[in-house]
Amino acid sequence: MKVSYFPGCTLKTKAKELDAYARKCAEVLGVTLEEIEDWQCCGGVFSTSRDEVATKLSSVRALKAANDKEQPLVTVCSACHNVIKQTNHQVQTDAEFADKVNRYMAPEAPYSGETAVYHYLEMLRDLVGFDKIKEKVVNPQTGKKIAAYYGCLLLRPNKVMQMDDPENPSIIEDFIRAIGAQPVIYASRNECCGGYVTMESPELAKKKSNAVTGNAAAAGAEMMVTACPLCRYNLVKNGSEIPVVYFTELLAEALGVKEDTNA
Amino acid sequence: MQVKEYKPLIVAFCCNWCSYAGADLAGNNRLSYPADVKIIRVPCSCRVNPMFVLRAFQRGADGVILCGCHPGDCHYTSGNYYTRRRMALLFSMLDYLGIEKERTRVEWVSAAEGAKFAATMNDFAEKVAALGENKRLEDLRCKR
Amino acid sequence: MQKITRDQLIEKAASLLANGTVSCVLGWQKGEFDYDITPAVFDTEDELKANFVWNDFCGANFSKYLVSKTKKCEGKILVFLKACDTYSFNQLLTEHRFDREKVYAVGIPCEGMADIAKVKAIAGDGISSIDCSGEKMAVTTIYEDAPVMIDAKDVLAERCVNCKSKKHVAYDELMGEDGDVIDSARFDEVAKIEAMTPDERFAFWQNELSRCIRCNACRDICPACTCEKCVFDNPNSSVENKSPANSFEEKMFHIIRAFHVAGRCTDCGECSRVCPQHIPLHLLNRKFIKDIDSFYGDYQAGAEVGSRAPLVNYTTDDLEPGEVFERGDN
Amino acid sequence: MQRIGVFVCWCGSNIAGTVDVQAVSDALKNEPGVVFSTNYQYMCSQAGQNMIKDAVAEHKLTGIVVCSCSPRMHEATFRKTAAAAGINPYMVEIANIREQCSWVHKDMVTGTEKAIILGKAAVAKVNLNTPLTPGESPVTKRALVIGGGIAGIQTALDIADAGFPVDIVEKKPTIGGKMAQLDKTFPTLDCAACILTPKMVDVAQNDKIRIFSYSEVTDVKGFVGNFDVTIKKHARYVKEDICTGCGACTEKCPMKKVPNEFNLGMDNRSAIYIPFAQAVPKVATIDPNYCNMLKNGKCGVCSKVCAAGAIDYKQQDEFIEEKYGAIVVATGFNPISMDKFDEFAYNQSKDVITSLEFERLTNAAGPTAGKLLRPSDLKHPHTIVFVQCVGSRCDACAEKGKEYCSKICCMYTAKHAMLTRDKYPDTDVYVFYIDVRTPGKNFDEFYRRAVEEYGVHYIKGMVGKVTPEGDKLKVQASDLLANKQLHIDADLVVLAAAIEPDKSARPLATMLTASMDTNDFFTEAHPKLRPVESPTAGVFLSGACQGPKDIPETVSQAGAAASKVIGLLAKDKLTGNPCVASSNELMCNGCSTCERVCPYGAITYENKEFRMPDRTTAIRRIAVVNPAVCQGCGCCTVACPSGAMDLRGFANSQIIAEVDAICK
Amino acid sequence: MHNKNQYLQEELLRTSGVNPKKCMRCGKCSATCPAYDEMEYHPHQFVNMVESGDIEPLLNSKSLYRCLSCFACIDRCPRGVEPAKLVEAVRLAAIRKQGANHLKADDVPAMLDDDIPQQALVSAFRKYAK
Repeated sequence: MKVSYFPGCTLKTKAKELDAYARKCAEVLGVTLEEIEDWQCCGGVFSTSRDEVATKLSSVRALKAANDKEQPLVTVCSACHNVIKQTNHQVQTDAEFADKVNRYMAPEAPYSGETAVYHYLEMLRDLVGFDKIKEKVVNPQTGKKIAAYYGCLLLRPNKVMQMDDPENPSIIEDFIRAIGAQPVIYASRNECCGGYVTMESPELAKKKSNAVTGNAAAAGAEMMVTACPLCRYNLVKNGSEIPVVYFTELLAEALGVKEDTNA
Repeated sequence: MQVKEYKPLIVAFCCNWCSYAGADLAGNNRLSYPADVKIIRVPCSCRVNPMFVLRAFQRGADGVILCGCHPGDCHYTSGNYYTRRRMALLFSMLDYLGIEKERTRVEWVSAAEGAKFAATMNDFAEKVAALGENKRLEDLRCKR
Repeated sequence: MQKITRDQLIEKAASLLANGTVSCVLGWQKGEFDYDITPAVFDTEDELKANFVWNDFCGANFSKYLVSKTKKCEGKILVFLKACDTYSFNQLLTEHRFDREKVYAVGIPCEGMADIAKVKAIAGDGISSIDCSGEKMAVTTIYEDAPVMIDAKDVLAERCVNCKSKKHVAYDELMGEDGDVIDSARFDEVAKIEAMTPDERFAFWQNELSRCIRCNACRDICPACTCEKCVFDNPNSSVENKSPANSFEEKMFHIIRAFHVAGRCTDCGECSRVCPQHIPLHLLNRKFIKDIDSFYGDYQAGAEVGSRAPLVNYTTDDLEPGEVFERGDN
Repeated sequence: MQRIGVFVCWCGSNIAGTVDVQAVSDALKNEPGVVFSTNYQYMCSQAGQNMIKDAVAEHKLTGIVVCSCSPRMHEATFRKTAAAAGINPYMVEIANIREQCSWVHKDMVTGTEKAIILGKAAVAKVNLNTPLTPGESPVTKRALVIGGGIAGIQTALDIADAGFPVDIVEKKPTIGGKMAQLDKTFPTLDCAACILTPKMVDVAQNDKIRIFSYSEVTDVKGFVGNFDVTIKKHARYVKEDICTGCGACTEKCPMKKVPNEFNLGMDNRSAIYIPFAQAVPKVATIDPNYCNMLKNGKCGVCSKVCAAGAIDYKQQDEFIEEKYGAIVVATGFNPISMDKFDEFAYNQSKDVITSLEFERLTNAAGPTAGKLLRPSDLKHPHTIVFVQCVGSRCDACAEKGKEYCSKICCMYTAKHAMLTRDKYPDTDVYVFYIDVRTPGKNFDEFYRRAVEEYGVHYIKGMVGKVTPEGDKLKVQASDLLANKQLHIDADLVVLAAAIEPDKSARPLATMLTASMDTNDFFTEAHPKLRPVESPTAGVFLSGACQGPKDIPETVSQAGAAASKVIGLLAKDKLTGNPCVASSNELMCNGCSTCERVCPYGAITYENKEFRMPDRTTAIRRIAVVNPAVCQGCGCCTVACPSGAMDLRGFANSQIIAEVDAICK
Repeated sequence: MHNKNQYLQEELLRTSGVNPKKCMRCGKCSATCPAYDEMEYHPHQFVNMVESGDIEPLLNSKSLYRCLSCFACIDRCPRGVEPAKLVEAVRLAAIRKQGANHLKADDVPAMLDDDIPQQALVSAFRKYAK
């Protein structure tokens, strides 16, 4: 299976390991990630304002590129996924916006939101299947008590993201089970860590991070997994009691390819 | 030259529960509309057979309008939904045969819409009058 | 030339008669001329061998005959159904017009039927015989010794040119291979008329319908017109009339006829086939079918037994009668 | 030929002001069939009516045309006049020359012209009128109540009290419904069981009432006064008539780990069980999903310990067919699922519960024997947070919850809060509300007492997130009046879940051809004037199946529904509307087209033998209209391809005669 | 009541797509807001104040820059009002004014550390500068 892949700028710099593990694991699972040519930064945050057009063009270009190859578009970074998926939804539902972006880009054929956008986790669940992952695990993470940290970007707004039940999600927990570990359910897994104000208001970011990690630790977690570089940075910087790792790293470990990965 | 003023003849089929009551309300409120409009009371708009519409045209009507309860408000729950389909097809067929489409109409008028009834009849009568006499679907034997 | 042969059909009918499956056979028989084929009931193999016909002129749709024949015949009737006939067959079953138990239906393939008017246009009048058994149709006239050879494709009836389905939707037994529903261009002609101005449309139909002699052939052949008493024969119906006394009555008859079968008409084309005045009556029926498909979603009468016809159905958000014109203008 | 009398009314100057009434009566005198024509100041007055009666006698009239106000006004009056004069009331037609003529046209000439035409149309119609007699149908003097909660119980008791037999069909093994699960009732705080169980016993002991428990309605045919209903009685594997309800089997049953639905799964019951001590009928039921004997044939303990020999592992579902004159729907409600609202952590913590679960926790017969202990560790909660409007009043675009107000939550929450503070004064109780809605007798007073006398903290605002951490529930909420975000460490969170109609309601509505709204509440025939009747004749509504209701309101509606049923069953015969459809069997094709458009299911088909012209006979399928069910819309008449179907009072020929008269 | 900010109000409602009239004043947005304590005006106040045309105080408030864009208020609002979209609309109205950028490039270096992901930087510029 071939899919279009949008790594995003953080995965090219501060979160290289997230990217490297994702590529390696995809290989093992029989998925070819074809990186989109000349992709540009998604901007890191989606503007809900209907008159913000130019800032969303990079996302539309990526979507269009995937559509031209008739492939689904896969992202690993939660923020890129959120921005691209919301942009796609706006193209689908806001005719004025769709018209404007098509005028800007002047493509041969207009883009109207045909591309299916998957987060890497959704790709594992819906395109690969957790059962297949289970089969491929050579190094089950048995005994590890792992707390899934969703944050906000994967789940919300639910009307658009449609990844999982926004208040009681299970996709990462199912992933944790698939690699042989034990998920720890805690209420703050879908609460915001304050990542977006880590520069603007470090105190607020700290307070929110600590609430999340504290809740996970209190629930008995030994480790947290996340898909978002900003969440991870924020949780770690603000002194999480327990380690915070990318889900792809754990997956690589379970699939037995962590050591060969050039991260 | 003396020309007799042309007065259209309009037959309005009104369902007993909504539109006939709406016509009564127009009367109660003294909302005038042309005397060219003559109302026939039917229990439900779905009682109106396409043959009645054709019969009216044959006998010299210049316009035929059906009025019933608003969709969803039918006294018999679903009658007007059938009316809607029947008349949509009939009107489309008349249009296909080259009969002026302004001569036929279906309008939903509730018992509370006296003003709408009068306004509808004024508008319809005006449109029909503008077309002049019904020539394309007339039966000369029946002409006054 | 038809793929299936007369002999195969006779053999099938004879064996079904012999083993008692059926007690009589509804089939085609030669009329005054070779192209003038009429329906007939056969009781024995001998009768079949003597008079049964199967060629490019066997257009007659037998479904309608089942309404009366099943009431009269003891035991089962064998009926041969072309793909288009099976739709009428199902539609009549939907309307409980005959007892399915009394029929043994054999689906037969059809390569399309010929239009005698088109044959005459090529071969001329005075046809004495037509032989459809070869690759080409051999038409002999009283004026020439050598037969005129005609390619069947060139004389295909309009309804067969625009054949909507080679798929049999009902049968007890199928001879030959079943075909598919065809994406035909049967609505093109309707669309052409729709595209005219109202005045042109009026003139077009005035010209066509004024030829009507009210022979009632269109009604009598129509498999949807099986009423115990037709409104046109009922003095209390207000539309009874015997002759098209004036232009209104021509139109009224045809509007009402088409409306009565709207949603039930399978578009078998028999009305136009039998019209002695060559009025394109199917264009009225197809207008309703086209409208129904576009207003309420695709519907093929007779495709399934028991389906709910569009005129006895509704949705709460159907389009308003006034909107049909807006659509037409676009 | 008819002998028609025409009576033109002046209506004072209402008609005579714009219409030359004399000209009208003169013009109509010459119409076919008219033998007498006159005009008078007020035709509807006693004198006017006497004039009609006299004319009928004098001119041997067979039909009457009154040119007057709208038939919606005085048609009934003139029909009575006709009947009094000895002619059939349906031989009267009204020409509406007031509302549709004199009041809308100002010019005397056009007004008079139109009045004459309308009069001619009426005359043309009367010429074709035939005397009509309303059909009659017998009434089966037995009522069916579907649902055995307080609504069904009250309706059944009231109907039985009037002397009519009633059957209650209840899908659970016992009647009692939601009210049996409640602890106390607002605003008086009587114990629910104390007021409900005597009524349940009354039902059991009333010889007019039969209870079909553990049963459901599977088919309804027929019409008002004459319903044929099929009831499926599920096998309970216990002979109801023999079981004494001693409970020995439930004690000895080795399978004790079945979630107890009566306590909403907060404790367990055995596989053979009696739902609760006061169950009616008090007989045991075997749960086939858990019974080892039924599942794999290994056990049989209950059969051994049953002294009465009531256990029957081979029992089968039973179908009962019964006739009823009236059907009352009392299918009740359920709290909605909390799955879509997990910001409140209902699925994550046992200590986040719904209000109905709270009822069980405080009930003496509940899982904690009435002590308020939280489910996770059975400790006494010291801080309780109540959240109102969970899933109620949601906008459709939020794609979860219900758009309506569930109506009962404000009051039961006040009750819970008050009772908690009363029993456990050391407990802090917070109630988060959007609005407190207390319209009802003594309701607001009750709520104020909770605040003022019992010290419940009512906070205007909403809870945004509940985070279970350690043994606490961290509640994050807003206090809109203080403009603060609150963080409360609670021990127990109680959610006032929205209520919705029971899932059985929709299939039932289909069977009954009764209509429902988009929320699956049954619709009433008229929201104000006929609130306990469904638009389908003979089907009545009781309780929360029609909309959210508290107990007092439910009981009132139950009584109202019962009185409507009694009114129906008290009649020996039902008189119908004579203007109904009928099919000419000689012309009928039996094609089923009419049946498909009939909204009332009034048309059936039968095979009938006909003599053919050639002296043979043939069986033909023909349509038969049930005049008691037909409401006279006429839809079938147009659908009928052959014109066999016609409508009495509005026949094809009559309408065409009107068209012709108008277009002449 | 005369509304002197009518033009701005219409602009905010149009760009955000929010209909504040749907709000039933339950306060769930503010109950769920993770940045509540840092805000002078809270999500429900944004909705109510924009509805009443009282927009100036919002334009000048630091609250605009405390919204985490976590969309919790959007998902949990029972009326589908979507307050965060309104907060963003007001924020854009503020920073789109000439020289009104809340985040200036010169201030950035002081905020950085070795590990900060690009995502934090680009999103801050998107949110706080034009």
